[in-house]
Amino acid sequence: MSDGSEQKGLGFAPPDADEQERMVEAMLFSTVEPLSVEAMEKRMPRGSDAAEAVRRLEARYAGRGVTLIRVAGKWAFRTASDLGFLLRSEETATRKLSRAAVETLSIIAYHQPATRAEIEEVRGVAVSRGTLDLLLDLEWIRLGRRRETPGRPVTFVTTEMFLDHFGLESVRDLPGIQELKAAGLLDAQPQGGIAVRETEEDDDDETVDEDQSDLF
Amino acid sequence: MSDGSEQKGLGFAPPDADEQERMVEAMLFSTVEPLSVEAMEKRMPRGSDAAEAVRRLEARYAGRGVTLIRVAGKWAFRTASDLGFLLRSEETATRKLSRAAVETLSIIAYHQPATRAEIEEVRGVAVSRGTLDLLLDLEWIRLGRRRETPGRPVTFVTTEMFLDHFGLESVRDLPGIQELKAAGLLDAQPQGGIAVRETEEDDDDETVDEDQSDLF
Amino acid sequence: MSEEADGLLLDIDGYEGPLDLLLTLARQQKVDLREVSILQLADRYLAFIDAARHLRLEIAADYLVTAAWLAYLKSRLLLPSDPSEDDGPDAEEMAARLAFQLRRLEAMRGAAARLMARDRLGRDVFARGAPDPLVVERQTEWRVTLLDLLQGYARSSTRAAYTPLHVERPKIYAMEDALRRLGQNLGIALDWMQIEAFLPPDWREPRMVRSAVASTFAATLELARDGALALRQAEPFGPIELRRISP
Repeated sequence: MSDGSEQKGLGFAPPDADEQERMVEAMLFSTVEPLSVEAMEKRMPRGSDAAEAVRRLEARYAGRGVTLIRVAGKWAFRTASDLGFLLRSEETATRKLSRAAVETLSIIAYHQPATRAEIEEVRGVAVSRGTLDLLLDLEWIRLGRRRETPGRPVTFVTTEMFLDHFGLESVRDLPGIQELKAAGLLDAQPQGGIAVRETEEDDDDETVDEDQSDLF
Repeated sequence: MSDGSEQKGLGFAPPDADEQERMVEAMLFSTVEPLSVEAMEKRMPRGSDAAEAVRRLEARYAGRGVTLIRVAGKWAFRTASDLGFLLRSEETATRKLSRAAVETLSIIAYHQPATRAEIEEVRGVAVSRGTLDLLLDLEWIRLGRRRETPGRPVTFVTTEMFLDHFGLESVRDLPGIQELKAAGLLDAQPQGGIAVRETEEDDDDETVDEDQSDLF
Repeated sequence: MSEEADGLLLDIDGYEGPLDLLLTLARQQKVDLREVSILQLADRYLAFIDAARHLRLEIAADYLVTAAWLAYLKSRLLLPSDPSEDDGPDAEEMAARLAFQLRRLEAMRGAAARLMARDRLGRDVFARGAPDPLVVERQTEWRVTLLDLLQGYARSSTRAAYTPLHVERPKIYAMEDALRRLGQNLGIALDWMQIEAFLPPDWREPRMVRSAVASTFAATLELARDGALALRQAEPFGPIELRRISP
């Protein structure tokens, strides 16, 4: 506003401080990107002092539901961080697990600890990374001990959460092959005969904390 | 807040009035679409009174660079209209609507629900398919209920986006609608004047989307 | 250009239909639309259309229909109404109806102009430029039952038991091939020759030979029936011989 008087001399008085604050408020509200003081001043009537207007506006919005913040030397309105929860809504959707995921999970349950190669052998198709990630995410499976065979592949085992979800006391409660057959779930005797292996539930999760990304 | 004491009894006191005002402010600031009091209250802690918070907020923003306006019974922050000159940029130049589009829109707005035949009756000329398509595309009009007269013609009504665009609280606030009504100019009139000849100007694009072609 | 046209641009394209043209003409009477003289208006409209026709301008049919209607209305308005004769709507009513249409169109035009002059979103007033999107946290509840699990296991462990059966189709020497080959080579059989001489040389495998013999034999029967060759077999299971029959 240093040149305010000069402007006045020309008959173009800059708007008063309240008006300038309104202008800055409207600009900052409607802009897509944060605005610099210079950019705002350029659009305001000559003789305006955008920096001062921003200072006043910042004070006005202090502690409000929306506050004025400085981003890389520019200004922008942002929702007060403590109110972020209002901008969030929760939706629960029920979804069916994919066939691949159900089969993979069941193979791990029956064969645990099972390596990826073993799962693939039973299913006859490659197991996608996404399927294992989803099951790990749901915490229905976790990483077990590495198999002491060449390449030391990781194994997968089921979790407590898995037992909880399916209402099982232990994996030994899973019906055996003969029972599945009796229930009409198995139509043919699979080659090689699959038995439910005794699981070693006390396997410790020594490998769990390893970075998982290189495991698959 | 009528049930505030009840909530307090349960140990969940709703936030105080200032805090509720901040919440409503944050929600309204964060969206482009108008929000209803109910929608806001749903997201606020139990026992909140969004309507009261909006009243307080409206008063706080009166005369500011950004003001709270009512659109279709909902609330939205919009820049003050006297500051439009600061905010207008080359890109925001609104598309100029044809005279036919403007008149068709107005007839639908003032006469809604209006059938195509009624629009044509007022203008004395056939309404082109393109004009209705454009207005539907802008989402300023939408299909209303079919009229229960022979042929069950579809009707057109204006949308919330229409109200928002023209800053109207409801269609009752359309400029001059009371005078037009009082003068009987919005009444349906018996046939007998200049009839609109059935035109088949847009036969060529009849096949574009079959499901719509029988609507207009 | 006739005087009645009153300096109006004789450009039909400039009007949005006959009602628009009538409204423009009515406004030129410079009176309140409620007092517009329909008779005078009809005259001016008809004069306008006449002038346009005189200039051989193309006039859309609805302008002409309206002209005819106005001419009729005018005649009805000029003639004293005969109460004993009831033919169609009363002329005064028709005129009033037209006056109403003109007033209504003008009113809607005025309303449209006021509507468009309002402060408009995106032109005069603006919404928040950088809204905070509402974050929708989707919690997915996966629905899997123990039965799904068991069925899944059953499915995957029985799948290995079934390898798809690929039945390889045996190579068959088609009858058409045999006919073609015989036809091409029959010229050499001026004397009796054993049928084996006509077998495809590259069909050596026993099963393939069997197929080739069968098809070739069937082909010789076909040609024998047509009278193209003669066949003979000296004894049961003896060699089959064939010879061309000269035409």
